[in-house]
Amino acid sequence: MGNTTTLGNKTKLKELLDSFGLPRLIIAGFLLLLLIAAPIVGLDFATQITNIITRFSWNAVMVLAMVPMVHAGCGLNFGLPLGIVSGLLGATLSIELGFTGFTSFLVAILIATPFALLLGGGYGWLLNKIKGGEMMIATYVGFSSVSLMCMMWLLLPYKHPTMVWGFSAKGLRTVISLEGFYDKALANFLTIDLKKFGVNLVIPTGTLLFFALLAFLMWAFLHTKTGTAMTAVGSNPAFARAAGINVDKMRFISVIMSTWLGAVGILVYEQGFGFVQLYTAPFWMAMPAVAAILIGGASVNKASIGNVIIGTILYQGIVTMTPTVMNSAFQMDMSEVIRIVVSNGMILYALTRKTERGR
Amino acid sequence: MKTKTRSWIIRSAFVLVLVLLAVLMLRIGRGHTIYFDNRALEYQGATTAAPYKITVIVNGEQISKLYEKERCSVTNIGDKLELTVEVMQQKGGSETTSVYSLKVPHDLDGVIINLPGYMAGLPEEAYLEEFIPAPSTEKDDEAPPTTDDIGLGEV
Amino acid sequence: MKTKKNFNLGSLISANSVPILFVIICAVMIPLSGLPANYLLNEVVTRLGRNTFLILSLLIPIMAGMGLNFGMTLGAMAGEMALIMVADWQIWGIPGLVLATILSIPLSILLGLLCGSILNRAKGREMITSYFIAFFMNGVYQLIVLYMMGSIIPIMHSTLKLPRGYGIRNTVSLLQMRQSLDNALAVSINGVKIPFLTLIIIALACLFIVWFRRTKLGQDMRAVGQDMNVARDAGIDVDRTRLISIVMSTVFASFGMIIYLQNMGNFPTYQAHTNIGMFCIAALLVGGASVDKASIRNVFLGVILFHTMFIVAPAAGGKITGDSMIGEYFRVFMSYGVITVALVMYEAKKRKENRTMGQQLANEQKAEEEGKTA
Amino acid sequence: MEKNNTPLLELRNIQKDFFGNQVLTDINFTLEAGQVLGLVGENGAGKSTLMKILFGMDVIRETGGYKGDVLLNGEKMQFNTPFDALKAGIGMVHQEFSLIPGFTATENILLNREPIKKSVFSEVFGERMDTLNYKEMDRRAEESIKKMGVDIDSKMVVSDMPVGHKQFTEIARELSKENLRLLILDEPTAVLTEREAQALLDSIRSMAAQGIAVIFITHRLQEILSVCDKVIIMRDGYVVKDVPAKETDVREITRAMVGREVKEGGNAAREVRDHSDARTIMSIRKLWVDMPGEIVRNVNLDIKEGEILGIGGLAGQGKLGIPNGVMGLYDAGGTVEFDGKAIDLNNPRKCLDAQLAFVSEDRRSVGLLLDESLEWNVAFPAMQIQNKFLKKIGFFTWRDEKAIANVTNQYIDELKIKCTGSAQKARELSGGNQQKVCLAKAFALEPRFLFVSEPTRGIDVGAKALVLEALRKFNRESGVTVVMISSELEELRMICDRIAIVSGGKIAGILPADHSSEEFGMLMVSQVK
Repeated sequence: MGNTTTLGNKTKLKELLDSFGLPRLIIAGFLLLLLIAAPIVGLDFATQITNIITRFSWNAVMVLAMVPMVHAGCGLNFGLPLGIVSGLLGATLSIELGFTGFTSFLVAILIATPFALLLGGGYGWLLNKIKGGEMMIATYVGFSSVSLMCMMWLLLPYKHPTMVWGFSAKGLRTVISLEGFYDKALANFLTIDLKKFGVNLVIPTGTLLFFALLAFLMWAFLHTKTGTAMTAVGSNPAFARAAGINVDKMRFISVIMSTWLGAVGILVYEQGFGFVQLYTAPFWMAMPAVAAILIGGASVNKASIGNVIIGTILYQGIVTMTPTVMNSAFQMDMSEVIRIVVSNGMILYALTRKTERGR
Repeated sequence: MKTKTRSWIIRSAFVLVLVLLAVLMLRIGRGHTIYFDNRALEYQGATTAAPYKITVIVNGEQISKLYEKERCSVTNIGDKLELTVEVMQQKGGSETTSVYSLKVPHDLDGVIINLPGYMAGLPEEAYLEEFIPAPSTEKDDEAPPTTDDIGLGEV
Repeated sequence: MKTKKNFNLGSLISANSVPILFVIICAVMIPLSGLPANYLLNEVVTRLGRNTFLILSLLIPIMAGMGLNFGMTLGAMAGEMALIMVADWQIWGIPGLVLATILSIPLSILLGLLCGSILNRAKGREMITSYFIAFFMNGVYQLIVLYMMGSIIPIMHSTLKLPRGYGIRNTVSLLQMRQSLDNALAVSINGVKIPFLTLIIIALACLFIVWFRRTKLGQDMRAVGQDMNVARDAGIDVDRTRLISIVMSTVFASFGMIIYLQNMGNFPTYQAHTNIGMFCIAALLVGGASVDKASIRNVFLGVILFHTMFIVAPAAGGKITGDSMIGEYFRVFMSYGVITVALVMYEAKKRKENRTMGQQLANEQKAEEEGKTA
Repeated sequence: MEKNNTPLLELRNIQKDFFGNQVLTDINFTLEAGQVLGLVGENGAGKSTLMKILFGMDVIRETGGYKGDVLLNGEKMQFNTPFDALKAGIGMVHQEFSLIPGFTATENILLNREPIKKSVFSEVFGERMDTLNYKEMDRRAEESIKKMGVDIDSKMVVSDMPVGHKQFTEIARELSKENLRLLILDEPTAVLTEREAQALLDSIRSMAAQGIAVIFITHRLQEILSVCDKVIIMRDGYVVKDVPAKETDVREITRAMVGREVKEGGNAAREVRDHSDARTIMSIRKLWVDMPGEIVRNVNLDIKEGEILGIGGLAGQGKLGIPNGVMGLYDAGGTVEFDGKAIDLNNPRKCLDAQLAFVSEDRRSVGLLLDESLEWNVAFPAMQIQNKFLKKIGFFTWRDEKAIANVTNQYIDELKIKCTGSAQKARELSGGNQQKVCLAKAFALEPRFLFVSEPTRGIDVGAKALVLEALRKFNRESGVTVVMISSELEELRMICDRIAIVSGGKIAGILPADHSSEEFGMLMVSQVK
């Protein structure tokens, strides 16, 4: 666990088992079952692994964006769409300004940053006003911002021909292809492709490295003085206050960090996916991220980098494996139902778990 | 204790009433599509000829005027319906009006009634035939649902 | 003493800021949209009949202090499942609706019990929890309707089933039930169709709620809603009371959904319920309700204002920007926005109350202290 | 029903312990119908435990029940829940209001006992679907208000009421229970104005005249004398005195309350040092603190460098408000000077920067990070305030895990904290060891001035001695000024040089620790609010 210090090996193991919990065990078992079943029903194992790794690399940063706010006790960041909106602004403006290739990715991050700071700042200020009711309000702040941006995408004076509707030459398209811009900008860096050797394994090393960099920075931050203070605020705000910490400031910082990571997260997702999805697409992007970190073993006020990695692998593993395996096995695709039940069931489990610091 | 049994009885009675109401609705609410044919019917060797024109009136509402070999349909809630027919045997002939109380088998969704056979008082097996819709050849493009934009849309 | 002082215009406006805002929005957009008054009136009346019952189902959990019941979606699902069965059995018209209503009762009670008992484990987080219960149950609903109906639950008519032989099609037609309730006893005044029977049913539901407030259970719910601990100390079974309030809400919602769908005449099997809770809650809030207080007045005012906005927004948006999509996004934004604002105001109020209490005490002491030192 | 010569209530040999900690020993007394009994004693004397037994509170059953018999009208009673007690005719008005804020007085008085009218629906859906009989409710509420003898508006909503009316609403609720025979009032006058208190005393009299027995718990001794028939004084779980009110006075009661037979030589053996020549290190002027339940009003206090000052007083009188206010945890006003410099109030950081430290009385919610390791708990404030236990590698300033572990282990040894290691979570420790961690946290700050609030609350005897010894050692060896707040006077007398007694939110007096308990006792009850 990244947030606690050198635990004895024994307690660490016990703690890991304790915190693992039954639902997680079931989900991990289910994924294992799918992995075992895959070759049996005639699927290529390596392809499946490639799929999981690819999906992991797309989503991991957005899951990482949950960490700061959970640490500071702001709960699960259902307001992730706010960060995503910042990222989308960065993406579209970068293209509008005529950047291409890898540069367009960097510029997108650069442009998204001030938006993330601004929106995250306002969001953080708001969340400090309504302590205790964060999650519900975060959800609706996210929704409101996305629906507001729906209007903006139509109204803002974008001109770039690849982005606007062809016939009216105004208003952005719902889906914008990133070909020629930053499609696979990270994924193509140092890609390991074993197809030559007859194994269908492709690893997007660049994306994974990028995530590793961000995860390391997050881990490092949590080990600094400020990071320690943030964790303490999440663990017990009254204690932190008595120890002279400005609780509101810590929460504020955490919200900005989460929002910025959300913005970067969507850009990483897009470079892997190859398309920018606008309008209503960001509505439901928070849910998979929230579900993933909870599956990884986080609770409403505790989360670590380990939770992010394990959770994203488990969640994306199930999401990518179930349709293919089930289709090959039973000619019946129940993956949608499984996805809904697993992710929302996980969130419900986290919400109904008795926390010591219940309101 | 006494009040407990009492309330238990009342509650079961209430549930029973609901169940009975449901059963009643199952009886009276059964919908049928009824097709009326005006064509000659052969039954046990005898042929009942079709008249020139039949005016079909169901529950006081005129449905159609059937010339020979024509068919019309009507939907009806419930198994019984009041059928009024005005029959014109020959072109330009006089009309005779008769009223029947038609009963449709409860289990059938759609039935075809051969009117000449029915009017001739033949047994049910003669004039009544289940309507089996042709296996849908149309593709799976359904009519889009009517919406009021509320509760629909993005998932 | 406090209430008397607050009785001035300023506080009246601030207390009703949301409805006033919507009145202004409507007042601006109606002329802009250029829609004929008759059409508008007809639409509003139709929607009044269609939606009011659903929104009424939200009142009881608010009374019991459980906030906005996003779990009303569960009731909507129960109503839909009942309607699917009835449509398959070919029970038409009002008898079909009555049968669906009866069928939906056990279903919605079951779902309500589930929802209520989960919410009892998440006290203080009811809203977000009920929100996710709705999502979770959507998965279960899909499991039943998309996989079990036609395979385990018998479905006779192939018109309802997907071509693969099981699962319900994306649209369920209620052609033979369409507006059978609305058309019974309907009166047309100046081309505005008034669905009299539906309105009578709504009025009965309102009467029930008014009466219910005066029952022992209603009193207990109000007590539980205001202070769970005091209610528990007084011997009220808090968890059971809360459970009943959710069950009642779910049953009400299933009735409401049946009324809603008979008006529509068909429904998208897998989407009809997904946002219904959200829009009902938005409408209630537009009517001036808050998370802890809502009345029948709020319901009607909310339905009228919210739906007026909904009807005129695309046309008005089209007139202003030349793109009717703007109006459509605008009304979605307003729906989410009004919920956000209501939630923020509720939480902020809760915190402010605590603060002012402290401030008042401090001032009292200060005054006393000054009096003594002087 | 009532037999002659059997008292309404009789307690026989009541004993109760909480996990081996004896809190009530051999309680015996009787109470006749129509009598008013005054029950006094310091906090922790066992009054509230006794009342909990009488009222059948869950906590008694959950902690293993009690020994001895409670007899009501000569019949042995066993209450498993408060509702059993209510059924038997015992009513209790607790210190905290138990009222629904949005309900009227009438609705509160009859809460969950509303008269009902049958309705058709109740036949099917159960009797909770009966409607309320508002007329009958009004009648009954008025009746019980009349019984009480104090006029309150039965239509007024509780949240609009002044505090006194809330109290009367609670009493009216008990009176509206028809079979009420015994009413327990737990410090009912604490929140009332003088006039309201007088009205309450009158109504107690009139209730008694109607044959209701009343147990009246208060710290205002004058009230006891004016209204009670007999007085029972408890101390350390014993009934030390049981006399008719006419035959005693305030002084005697006070002595019985706090007085202890000097049997152990412990007190005399220790040195009480005089610091009157030392310079004043902290001077508090006109301090008010808005700490709910512990309000402080206009406190002036000078603390000498190097001394151990005790602050004592009864619960709810404001002694806890003083450190919490000075350290900025609750809204406060006035001026506090430390070492000649003024300190900002309402800003914990400023106090910590000035090398003040505070061990909170609320260990679990303020004192500790329950879900974190001991290392974090010990090192956190020192790291945040004084930049200790940090090291710079590259661009980052990291936590110095090694230094943190070292300092934690040092305190684990020094304070004999029982744990599996410095990485154990604070939640898993016992109360006494948690308290030691709180002390270690304060010591790690190396403060010049230390507030310790209720350091021995809820910990066992062995740990108590260790904690007190650690504090004394800290003071004597490092010369740090210590202000210790405690409800236990004896504890303060054991360790402190001077003791200030807080009463009614103010300092009632400051005496050297070797003065007699009785003198402190008089101060405690002097200005009780």
